[in-house]
Amino acid sequence: MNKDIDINVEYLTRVEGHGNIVVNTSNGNIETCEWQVVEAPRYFESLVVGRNWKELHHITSRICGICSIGHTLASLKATEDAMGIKISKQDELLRKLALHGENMQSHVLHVGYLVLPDLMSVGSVIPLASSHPEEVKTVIRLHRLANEMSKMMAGRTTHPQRLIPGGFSKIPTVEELEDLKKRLAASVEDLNTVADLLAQLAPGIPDFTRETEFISLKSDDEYALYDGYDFSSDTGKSDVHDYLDITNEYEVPQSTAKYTKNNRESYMVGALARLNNNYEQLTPLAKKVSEKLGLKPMNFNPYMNSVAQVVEIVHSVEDSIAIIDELLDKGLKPQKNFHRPDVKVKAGTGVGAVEVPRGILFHEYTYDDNGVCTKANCIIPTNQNHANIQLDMEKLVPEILDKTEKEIELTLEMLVRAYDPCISCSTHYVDVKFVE
Amino acid sequence: MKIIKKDDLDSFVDYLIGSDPREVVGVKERGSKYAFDKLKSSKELRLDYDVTILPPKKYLLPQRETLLKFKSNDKIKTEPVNEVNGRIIVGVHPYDLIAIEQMDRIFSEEPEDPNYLKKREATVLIGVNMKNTSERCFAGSMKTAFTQDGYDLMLTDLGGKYAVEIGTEKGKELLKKSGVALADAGEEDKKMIEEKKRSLTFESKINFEPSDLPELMKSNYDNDKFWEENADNCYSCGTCNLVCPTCYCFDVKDLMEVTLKEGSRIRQWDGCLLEHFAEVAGGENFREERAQRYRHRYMRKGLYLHNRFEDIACVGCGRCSSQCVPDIADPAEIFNKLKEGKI
Amino acid sequence: MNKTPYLPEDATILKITPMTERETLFEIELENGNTLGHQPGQFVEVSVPGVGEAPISISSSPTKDGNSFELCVRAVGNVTNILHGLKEGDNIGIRGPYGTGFPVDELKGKDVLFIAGGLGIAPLRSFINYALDKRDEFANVKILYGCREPCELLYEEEIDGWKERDDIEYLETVDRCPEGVCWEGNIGVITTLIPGIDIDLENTYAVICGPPIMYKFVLMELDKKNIPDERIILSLERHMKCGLGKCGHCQINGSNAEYYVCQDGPVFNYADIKGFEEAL
Amino acid sequence: MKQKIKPKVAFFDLAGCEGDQLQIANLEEKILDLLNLVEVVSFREVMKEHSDDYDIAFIEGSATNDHAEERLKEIRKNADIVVAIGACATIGGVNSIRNKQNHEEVGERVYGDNAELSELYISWEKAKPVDAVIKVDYKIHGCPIDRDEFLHVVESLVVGRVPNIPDYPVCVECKLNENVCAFEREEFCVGPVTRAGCDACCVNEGTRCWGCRGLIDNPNEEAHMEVLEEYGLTPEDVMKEFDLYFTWQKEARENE
Ligand SMILES: Cc1cc2nc3c(=O)[nH]c(=O)nc-3n(C[C@H](O)[C@H](O)[C@H](O)COP(=O)(O)OP(=O)(O)OC[C@H]3O[C@@H](n4cnc5c(N)ncnc54)[C@H](O)[C@@H]3O)c2cc1C
Ligand code: SF4
Ligand code: SF4
Ligand code: SF4
Repeated sequence: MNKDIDINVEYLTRVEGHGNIVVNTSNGNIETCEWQVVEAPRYFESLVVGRNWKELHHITSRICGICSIGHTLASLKATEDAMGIKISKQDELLRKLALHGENMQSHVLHVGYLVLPDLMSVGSVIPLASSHPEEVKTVIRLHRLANEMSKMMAGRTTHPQRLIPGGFSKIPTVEELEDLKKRLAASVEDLNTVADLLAQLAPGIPDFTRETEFISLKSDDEYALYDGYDFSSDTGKSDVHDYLDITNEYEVPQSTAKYTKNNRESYMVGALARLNNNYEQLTPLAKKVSEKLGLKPMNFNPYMNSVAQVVEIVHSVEDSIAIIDELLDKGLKPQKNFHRPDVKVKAGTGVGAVEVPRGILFHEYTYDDNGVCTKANCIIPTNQNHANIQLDMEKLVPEILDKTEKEIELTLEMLVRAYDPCISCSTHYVDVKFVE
Repeated sequence: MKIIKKDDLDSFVDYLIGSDPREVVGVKERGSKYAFDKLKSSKELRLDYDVTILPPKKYLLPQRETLLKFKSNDKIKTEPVNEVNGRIIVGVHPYDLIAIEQMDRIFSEEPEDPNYLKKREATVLIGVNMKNTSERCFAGSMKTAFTQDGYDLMLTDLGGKYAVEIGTEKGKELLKKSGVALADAGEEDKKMIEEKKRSLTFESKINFEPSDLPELMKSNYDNDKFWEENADNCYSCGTCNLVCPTCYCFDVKDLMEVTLKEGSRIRQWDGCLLEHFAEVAGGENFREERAQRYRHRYMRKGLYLHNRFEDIACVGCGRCSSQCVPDIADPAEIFNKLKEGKI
Repeated sequence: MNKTPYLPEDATILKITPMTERETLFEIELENGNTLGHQPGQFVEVSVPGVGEAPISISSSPTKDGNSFELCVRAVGNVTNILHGLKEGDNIGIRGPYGTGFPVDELKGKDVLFIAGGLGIAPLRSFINYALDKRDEFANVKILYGCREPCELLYEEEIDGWKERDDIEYLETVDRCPEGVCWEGNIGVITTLIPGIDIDLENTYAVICGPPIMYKFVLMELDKKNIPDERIILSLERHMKCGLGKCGHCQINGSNAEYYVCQDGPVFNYADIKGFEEAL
Repeated sequence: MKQKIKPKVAFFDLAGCEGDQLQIANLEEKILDLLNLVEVVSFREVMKEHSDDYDIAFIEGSATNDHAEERLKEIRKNADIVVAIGACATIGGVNSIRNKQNHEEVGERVYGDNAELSELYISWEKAKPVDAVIKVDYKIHGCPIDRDEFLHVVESLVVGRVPNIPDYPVCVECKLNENVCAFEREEFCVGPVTRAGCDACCVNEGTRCWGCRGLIDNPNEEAHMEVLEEYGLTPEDVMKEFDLYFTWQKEARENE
């Protein structure tokens, strides 16, 4: 048993944004055990006030570079909800493809570039480029495909352009979609390679569980990503407009910032939450991969989030192929370039909820008669996970005190990384401090 | 002169698309405008267009073009590049044909520019007389609404059928090889063409003979007040240069791959309205003021190229005026104002 | 592929002679062994693959021994800076020679007054050395050379030779001399040298090259001396990209005519461009 | 061109969305070429190792608090060349929209009116680009940066030349791509005063130029404001068009 440990990870690496891990024990007693978020605030909810409805998605896309398509979609849905704008079925399918593209891109980046080095005991993907060139090239190929798909759907890989209120300014051609489908189908081999590699490395995934609540979108028709109702593994179904009842930002005595909680002290969002809640709706191949990797609902090991991401990559590939088939079967309705959907501007409040790579995301806007935003609220997945990370750490640290300080540090880093936190995303900051 | 039925013209175009090894491009819709683009079917072709965003010069002097390629192992090897694609361009209006003839003169002047000339040789130009004119077009008064040469074939829409004038052997061959049905034009048809030509109207015009332009420009070179007033809202964005069928200035720059093993020297369209166009090392800029650059462009259109080639280097297409956002680039307006001595 | 005027010829740097902090003299030879075949006053496009091209005047006289030629380059930007980092034996590309040279034949038998400001000595030197090599083809030769500071004087050793010759007149000046620098010559801008020289009004040509600002003042002084415009020759620098009269950058215009400096120049007769707002 | 040195490079981030660093990950196979050209010694987003010994520092994000200022000064001390990457770092990005808002209200909108913030979150009233705090040698503009331009800058620095960053407006590239101008589609656009180099990517995709690469060195702002009004914007809306990305630049230029 370790008597005194002093872990102070300033600016945890290989995560998006800035967070610190601080753990101190003295004589085997835990004195500090903190997940601190030290990101400089960017005030998005204020930036958009006074801005025009046509710009909101452009601005809020900048909340996060990695899930900018997700933020754009949540933003568009909120604006469309507020003004009563309906989009066509075709546009909805195209948006789903855009979201799949981003989901794949983000998950490949996370698992392939950020998590893999831990499982292979190196500091980054850079040395792997020479020690495991084939594996790295496979990851790069998948990442490129996902990016090219995002670009095809959204116009750019990061901070999309084609996605606009009411639909699209430009849509892909039939040829482009056919080509994409072929490339997606051809990527299955690469996906299997990654799944096999992960299966091999699985023993390195820490065996830790803590029961918690999982929250995600859910839909009766599909594995919910673009649309659905709110769902909690504890309390069940609710309307997205009532998201505040779920997120319940509240203040805690030991912190000046806010927590989110629903039924328990904390809840988890993200790939594992989605998989736990919607497992049955995964595509066949995704289910098979999930089984192969030993992931079945309900799974309470947060480290398995990275595994769930791999399953979701497979799901996104398969589901994208199905969506493209549906689009082509129906016959892609052409649209002139530089298209601008008809939008009747009116006052109102709307909510947009989308599953982005890191979990459920909410945007809510209020507009005045001129379509100028008067109020906004954005609740980001990573924010919703902070409390869960903190509680995980509190349960985990006592269980691993017999390890070396280095091992403890790595295990904690891996825990936070498994959540794939996107801290610079966080618009509301949580400053968690626990002293035992 | 021959006559071809509308349907036969379509099959002729489809035949070219399907059987000719060359790329077939023509005028297609782009948003609410028109642009020359690769044709997949005659259905896409819009011979009734008013004006395209860019002139067909983009096929002869591409926006960006590689001149040289570098390869290096220990010693750098430099190779010339000239990507010549045989191309059939369908639907070129007369003013653009005239502009291409001007370009031909510039690039064939010694020392010849093979990158242009080789592309030009490999190009077939199928012209079409204007059916609709754009709001800002003043080709009528520039004497560029019709042309007798510069095309391989020339079409005129006669409603349900087209008149075809054969300009070159190349054009004749093309028709023959396709086996498309042609009839000889009768007196009726010829009259109808004249009628169509006569009825073509232009909303914009210059109020004097274009041949007076060089003198007019010369006498207004020092009209500083005029140039300054009119250039006040100029963004120096070069749009008026870039969209012009007779502007040909270019920049040359080198690009290198991150491997440092390969690179290229490219040329890219440039514009004399851009701020740094005439700047030399040390920061001296010989046309530093907006008004100087603005004047330079009109001088080039009306005077300088006339001195060099006897061309009036504005063919009246109206592209610059319709695409200049502050709307200060209309040659017809500027020329008329100068003529009337207004500011 | 057919010949294209955009393709540089391979050339080798034979010798590098640093001259001042910013200027270096490069002796260059074409790899095909040919001489460049230039006229004094012409220029070449120096190509560094991956970086770009720069027009540089040929600084050596065609009468120089051997096949090589010399360029005097000031490091001011990309191409010129990279050139300064090259070593003897390195390869570069050369296109040219381009442009009109000095009207050497027209000046035969005449008095020639060379006026060089700063780097302007580089193109003039090709003519000066030509005239010195064929001294009997020209009447009086006078050279005025000015720089900002003594440390900027170029071709010092060679100029020592000029100073010793009694068949030419050589005068130099600096705008200023920083303290502690030993300088016995004239101090003052180059125009201060002009009033003192004798000029045979019937027979003298002035040949000028220097920074843009210099022309204005030198021309004023020459005007005072009553040298007719037709007998003033000058060399201009403009932004140029192709050297072939196509890219349009180097065009200069007046109300009567316009020129492409790369083809119609860089050497001009003052009478042809006098009054051109864009020329001087 | 030959490589002179294999410089050590480090990446840093301040307040931003990390979209620019993502563009580097998005270089895909070219990352491997890049790694031949430079030695990455610090890149928190992708690697655990860190070193303070670097030649070139790439900085993403805006400076918004004292802590950022300290870090920047430290980076400037360590690096020979500092490169700001992305709109937040080069011109303040969307972060600087708030520079014109009332700072107290800004805090209230996000945290509610009775929020008492911990020290970590105390932010300057204004979000600043990097060059408002330390000297910056080069800027790679854009939101996000263009991957090819990033490579071009790295390659240029390695061979020792000045990168070629355009100083002409986006309209140039927009025309080269033969787009239908936003103004002909009843849209507004700040392309005429915005620095090109993005290949007009937003207009190409059917929208408009928002201004993320910042104002060119000598924009004709008055003309553009006049034109926007002629096209039907109120003077207030015209200001907003310019505030989306130009707030910091405009303020800095006015103070010059
Ligand atoms: C006919 C002629 C003869 C010359 N002779 C000499 C000489 O003998 N010795 C000498 O040192 N210099 C000479 N110059 C100047 C020399 O060409 C420039 O200094 C050089 O092109 C700068 O190139 P760079 O790549 O180093 O600079 P860059 O990095 O390209 O440019 C720096 C600045 O120069 C401008 N510039 C770019 N290209 C050119 C260009 N082609 N011409 C002028 N300015 C340009 C740019 O706008 C920029 O402002 C001559 C120029 C001309 C036109
Ligand atoms: S005249 Fe018009 S189009 Fe031309 S540079 Fe000026 S603003 Fe641009
Ligand atoms: S100057 Fe304008 S009207 Fe004249 S040819 Fe050029 S683009 Fe057409
Ligand atoms: S869309 Fe914008 S960038 Fe493009 S030409 Fe028009 S004003 Fe310029």
